[in-house]
Amino acid sequence: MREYSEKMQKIASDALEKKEVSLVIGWRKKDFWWQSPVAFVDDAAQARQLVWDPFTVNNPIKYLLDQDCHEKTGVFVKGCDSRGINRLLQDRRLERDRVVLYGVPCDGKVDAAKLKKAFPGQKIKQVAAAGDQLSVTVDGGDESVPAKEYLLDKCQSCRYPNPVVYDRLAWEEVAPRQVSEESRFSRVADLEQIDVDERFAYWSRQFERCIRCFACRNVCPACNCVTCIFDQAEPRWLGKASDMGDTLNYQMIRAFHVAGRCFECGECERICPAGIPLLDLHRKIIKDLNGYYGEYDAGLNPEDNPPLGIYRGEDPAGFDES
Amino acid sequence: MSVVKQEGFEPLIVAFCCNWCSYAGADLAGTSRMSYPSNVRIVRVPCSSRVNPSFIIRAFQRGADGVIVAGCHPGDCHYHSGNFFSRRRFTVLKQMLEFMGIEPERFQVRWISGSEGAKFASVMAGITQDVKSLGPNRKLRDVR
Amino acid sequence: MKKVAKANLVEVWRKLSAGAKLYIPVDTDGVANFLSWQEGVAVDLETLNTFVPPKKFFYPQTETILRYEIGDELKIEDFACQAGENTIIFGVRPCDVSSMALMDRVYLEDPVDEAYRRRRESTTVIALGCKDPDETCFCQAFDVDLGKAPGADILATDTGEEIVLNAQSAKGEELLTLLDGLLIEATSGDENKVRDAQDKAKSGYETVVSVQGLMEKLDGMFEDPYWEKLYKRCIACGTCTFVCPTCHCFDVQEYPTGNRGERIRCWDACMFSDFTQMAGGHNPRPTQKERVRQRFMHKLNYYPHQHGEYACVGCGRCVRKCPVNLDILEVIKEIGGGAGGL
Amino acid sequence: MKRIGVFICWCGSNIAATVDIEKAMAAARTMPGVVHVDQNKYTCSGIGQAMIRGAIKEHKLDRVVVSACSPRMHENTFRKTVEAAGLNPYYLEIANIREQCSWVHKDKEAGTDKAISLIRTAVAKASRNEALFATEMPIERRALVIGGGIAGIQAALDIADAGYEVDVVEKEPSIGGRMAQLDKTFPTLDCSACILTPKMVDVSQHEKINLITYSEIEKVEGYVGNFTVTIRNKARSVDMEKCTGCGDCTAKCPSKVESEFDVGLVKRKAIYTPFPQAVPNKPAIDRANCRWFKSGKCKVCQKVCPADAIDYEQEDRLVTARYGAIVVASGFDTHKLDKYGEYAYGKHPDVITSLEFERLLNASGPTGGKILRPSNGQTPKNVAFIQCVGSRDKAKGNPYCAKVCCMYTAKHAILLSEKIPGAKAFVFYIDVRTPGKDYEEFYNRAYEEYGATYIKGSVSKVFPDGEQLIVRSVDALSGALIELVVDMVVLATSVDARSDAKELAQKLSITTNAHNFFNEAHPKLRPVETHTAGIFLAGACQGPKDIPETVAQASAAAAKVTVLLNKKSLLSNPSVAEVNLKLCSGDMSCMVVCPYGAITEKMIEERRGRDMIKRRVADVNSALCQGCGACTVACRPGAINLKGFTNEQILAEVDAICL
Repeated sequence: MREYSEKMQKIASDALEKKEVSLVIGWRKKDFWWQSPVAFVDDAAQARQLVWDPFTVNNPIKYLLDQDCHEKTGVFVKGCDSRGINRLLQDRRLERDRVVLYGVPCDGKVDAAKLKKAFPGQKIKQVAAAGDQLSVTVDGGDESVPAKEYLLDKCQSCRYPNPVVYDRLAWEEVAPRQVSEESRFSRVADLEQIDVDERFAYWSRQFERCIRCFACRNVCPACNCVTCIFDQAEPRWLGKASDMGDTLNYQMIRAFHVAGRCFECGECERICPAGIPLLDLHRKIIKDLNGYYGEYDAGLNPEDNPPLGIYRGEDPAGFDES
Repeated sequence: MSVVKQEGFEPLIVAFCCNWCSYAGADLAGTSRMSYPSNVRIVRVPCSSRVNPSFIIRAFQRGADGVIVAGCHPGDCHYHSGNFFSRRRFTVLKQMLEFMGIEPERFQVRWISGSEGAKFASVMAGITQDVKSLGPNRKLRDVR
Repeated sequence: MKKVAKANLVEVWRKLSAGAKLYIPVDTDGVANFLSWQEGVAVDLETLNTFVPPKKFFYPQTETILRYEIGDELKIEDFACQAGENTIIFGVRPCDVSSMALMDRVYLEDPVDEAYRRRRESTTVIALGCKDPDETCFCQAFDVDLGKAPGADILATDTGEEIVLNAQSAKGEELLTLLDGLLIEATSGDENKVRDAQDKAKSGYETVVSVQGLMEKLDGMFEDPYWEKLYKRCIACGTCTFVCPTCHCFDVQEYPTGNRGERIRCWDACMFSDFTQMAGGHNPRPTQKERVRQRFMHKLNYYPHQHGEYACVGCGRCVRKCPVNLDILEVIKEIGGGAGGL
Repeated sequence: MKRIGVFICWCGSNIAATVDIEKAMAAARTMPGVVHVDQNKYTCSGIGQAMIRGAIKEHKLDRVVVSACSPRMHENTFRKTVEAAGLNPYYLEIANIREQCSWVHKDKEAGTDKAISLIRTAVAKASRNEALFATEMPIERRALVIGGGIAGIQAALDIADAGYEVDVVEKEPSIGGRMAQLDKTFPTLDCSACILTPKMVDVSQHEKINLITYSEIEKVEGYVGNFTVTIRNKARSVDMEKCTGCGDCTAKCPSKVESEFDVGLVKRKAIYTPFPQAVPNKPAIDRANCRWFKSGKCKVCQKVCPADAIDYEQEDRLVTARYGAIVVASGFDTHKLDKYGEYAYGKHPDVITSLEFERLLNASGPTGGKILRPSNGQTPKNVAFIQCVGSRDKAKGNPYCAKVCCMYTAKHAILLSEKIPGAKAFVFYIDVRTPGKDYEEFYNRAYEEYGATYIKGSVSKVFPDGEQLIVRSVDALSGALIELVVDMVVLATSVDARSDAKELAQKLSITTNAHNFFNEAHPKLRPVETHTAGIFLAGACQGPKDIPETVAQASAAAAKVTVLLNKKSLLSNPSVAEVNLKLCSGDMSCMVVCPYGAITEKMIEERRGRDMIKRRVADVNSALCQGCGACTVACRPGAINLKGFTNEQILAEVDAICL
């Protein structure tokens, strides 16, 4: 772990010293073992705070939207983050020449909750990665557990662990994980099986918990509008009251807005404070788009148009065309 | 939440019709005196591609029991390509609504040309009957 | 002081729910929330804090204030006086109990919020002392004793096999007598167990911070560059404010339906871009920086100046839930206390 | 708050019969913003419109809702009405309580409730209507005529005579179309060629008409007054400048193929002019059948051509030109008979179609105008004519009546006995339909003067009997089974739309009916216009027609075109997209879905916090925008809106409906 962090620190301090960039966005460590928030480094001296550890999961790319004051910004990108870069490029919300991308191949981040469950009654003090193991420091001393069992769900189904766009790689690429279509869409398929009323019961149980904090939208790289439609007062597209109707309106329209643009980074689901399985909704749409209009992976090529921005005369339809 | 069929329940159907085909079809049904249930309320739009999914969800929230979007047949769009985009958009929306647990009959999309007055009447009779047997929309409706 | 075997708690809940609306921490899909008790619900008394704080019982996220109808004359139906059914909340943590006092200062001091008052008065609060604080708990900084909850009508303490119930108000006494048949008289031994549990809990703090003099220190910091640095990470979601037991900002919305309509009050969040946005489009807090500053200044400076007490109880919800790990604990640590004063 | 006036029309009893006008008025009075409600027997009448204008002044109305017939009927009428009273025409909204209410709902209570709901919806929209202003657009004073048949020829001549440039695009090597294939024409029996050929020559010589033969429409862009059309000049392999039309090449060409013009009755060469009077009278090489293009050997035509006009290297050329108006006159196809095996067509050479019979009659045809049995070249004595072959046949043909068959069959019967004294015509018919000036009389002559026998009954089978054919049928009047021995059978084949009509319609973005005939804008009131402004219809491409009707419609279309090209300028449709710069994120997803290339990007300067920043936003060219609104849905933040159908308006309508 440490040498990885050092590589990042060197890249950052060099870039800042050479004035290649005036800001570097990476990750640092905070109070608790599971906290590795995004860090903004604007002078070489502070580069030392940058870290790479099992919890550097936050996607830094959305912060690039407000860096007009910086001529050039350097940013460390994992596989998912790099697809976020392509997302912003395709959405014309980022000029490629204003960022320098430091690719950080990633074999998955750890789910603190899963880890806590594994050590009931014990207090975890520190967690470090050692190869494919995690060394967990608890009151009783150090214990070693296999990392892949404690990865975040979104990382377990990640198909692009290596950056798809970057200016330089911080370290060698990792072996891409094989994710079968079945496993990728299994939760969606299961839901598709059950009766429509049961399905509604399921979703309303989930969305009963939604507090409409908009964290899922604000963290989403595909939600990058200057002013979101849901924040507008005239016309008011979305009631501010947290009724089920409005909650479903928000979640469905947001899903529609990112349809064909969502690249499954899964941040919405990861950070949802209410633990709502939001990725299933987005994956459902991806599954349908692939089925109807051909396989498409968003966030790979900023040049092409998303599936809802194009058509073919002979397209099939999901409704009665007779 | 299973919906109990209500006796004497008359559903409210909101129909978004493109001006050039389906709205003309509705007019033709009128001039040909082809009667269909009075449950249907038409919103006139220039093209099916003007119909924002937000309008549809809004209709359900405000108490519509069924919503239908009707446009020109693919290839006949007055604006060349509008309904080609509609086809993709509403395919996604329709599957999503069903995935969220909304009965598929509640949201329908049909292509009805200006010369298909009879089709317009039968399609509207159809969705009215479908939704009638489903009962009122209680899933997306605002509780106010 | 009474007690009941954990195994028999369900009897207690059954009895309570017969005479009132009983709410209790319930686990749905791994998330604990206060939900109304029904036979067979997955009651969760282990999780320290419910996701949504109990403020929702007195100050719901969304409530209709009034209904109006424009006819020949204007008809208005006021909802405030309809609020307040007999309610019991079981298992409120001490930090959340003390948050109620903070909310009362906002809504019960003149002008009194009628709906809030009715709900508050018709509710009986049964606190549940904490056994073992989480690393994110820092209630001690705000003089909350995690084993005790003076503001509650009844304090429940987990002594292992049993739950000891101690009435702390007339309302509490009443409830215990109602439960008579189901409860056993607690012994002095039980009292010791309770004391031990409380002491053990106290010793479990991992995070110890002081807010001594923090308010005064912040007095001069409105224009401090600190906020510039701090806000950058914020993604402007409402999580921290909505899960906070003391955040109390609301927005008033209209729901017009032709000649009729409703006026609704719903939680607002100072983190939202449209917070304090005026009709004309002007916003005194134009960027996220002002909004983030507002949140922390409100809790640690404005409110204490007004009420002589910090508007935080250290429950740690925001620390656990913030998607980008930007929380009040960080601010308290970084700004740190000063000498004397609050 | 707006001051809205609601005017409810009885439309005589059309509306009042199903809608309780009093009740609707009472309801309208309670609707938000409504300050005045009135009713009228016929609101579209002078009195009705005067009432509206008066009320606008008297009650200071700033929005008007007319509850009457479809906006497609009278929206413009009432827009003019409110404009005359000093309001912006787009302050008007129409509640369609006739076509979409009173005419389709029998029950008065339900009808009234729905009418009230429709009015409430219109009021809700009207209160959000904003003033819209049309902008002036220039007009390209040049017309395109698609099709060089009689319809196209007539339209082209009329437009050109009015002083405007006309391009005529014909996909065959020569103009002339179907009429050129005909022998005589009913009901006057004057010879088709004699009246058509002069017109063909006029067209070719008219200084304002430019013939573009052997060419097809590739692409149509733009809008009324400003169409940009791409035309494919198919490689003719003959240099039109050099060619003198001497015909040596055709004479010497070794490869023979069935002649389209003579409907397969004779062969033509691979290098050919379709018929003797062709215009231009210069050949084209049919590459599919040319020996040189197939096998790389031959070049005979090049060798014999005195003018060195043969050019094998020629390629298709795409030329684009701008036009203000387009007349579609692409004609018809005859019905395919593959589903009619019972008539033995294709199985027995003496069973022929009516068009083939026309060629036999024609002096320039394969038999030099003699009616001879294809099987043995002998003169037929008895000829059966079977009508409605492929017409009025829901089962396997066209449900509609092809309209011309009854008359041309009568003509055929007459010409038969004129050309072959003593020959007898037997006509099997379902009904004989002869609407039209002198038509019934003409038909009468067929059996009165020329002794044609008309038998009401459909033919079940035609089968050979030695040298001859037996036609089996039932006399519908007597019920008797008939087995008639004849020498020849002529099938009155139905009229179809062109096989490529659908394709052309899509290029022009005009609509077709179920049978691929092009739709007119209104069956009665706008019979030669299409729904696409600036595109007009002439002839059988809109539906089966005879020559007089075709010529009449062609001239009507020409008149419409000249009216259009006469205008100084055009007013653009003001219902176009507009961008709210504050909301626009500049991701340009609107641009991607715009079919007119009306959206481009531009940079703006803007204050963010302390500093000024540059950012990209979308920009709409209101002259190019046609107002479909596809962009408004592609735009996630709702920054691009459609005037006249704004998000605010549609949401208000939805809310009002759902009250």
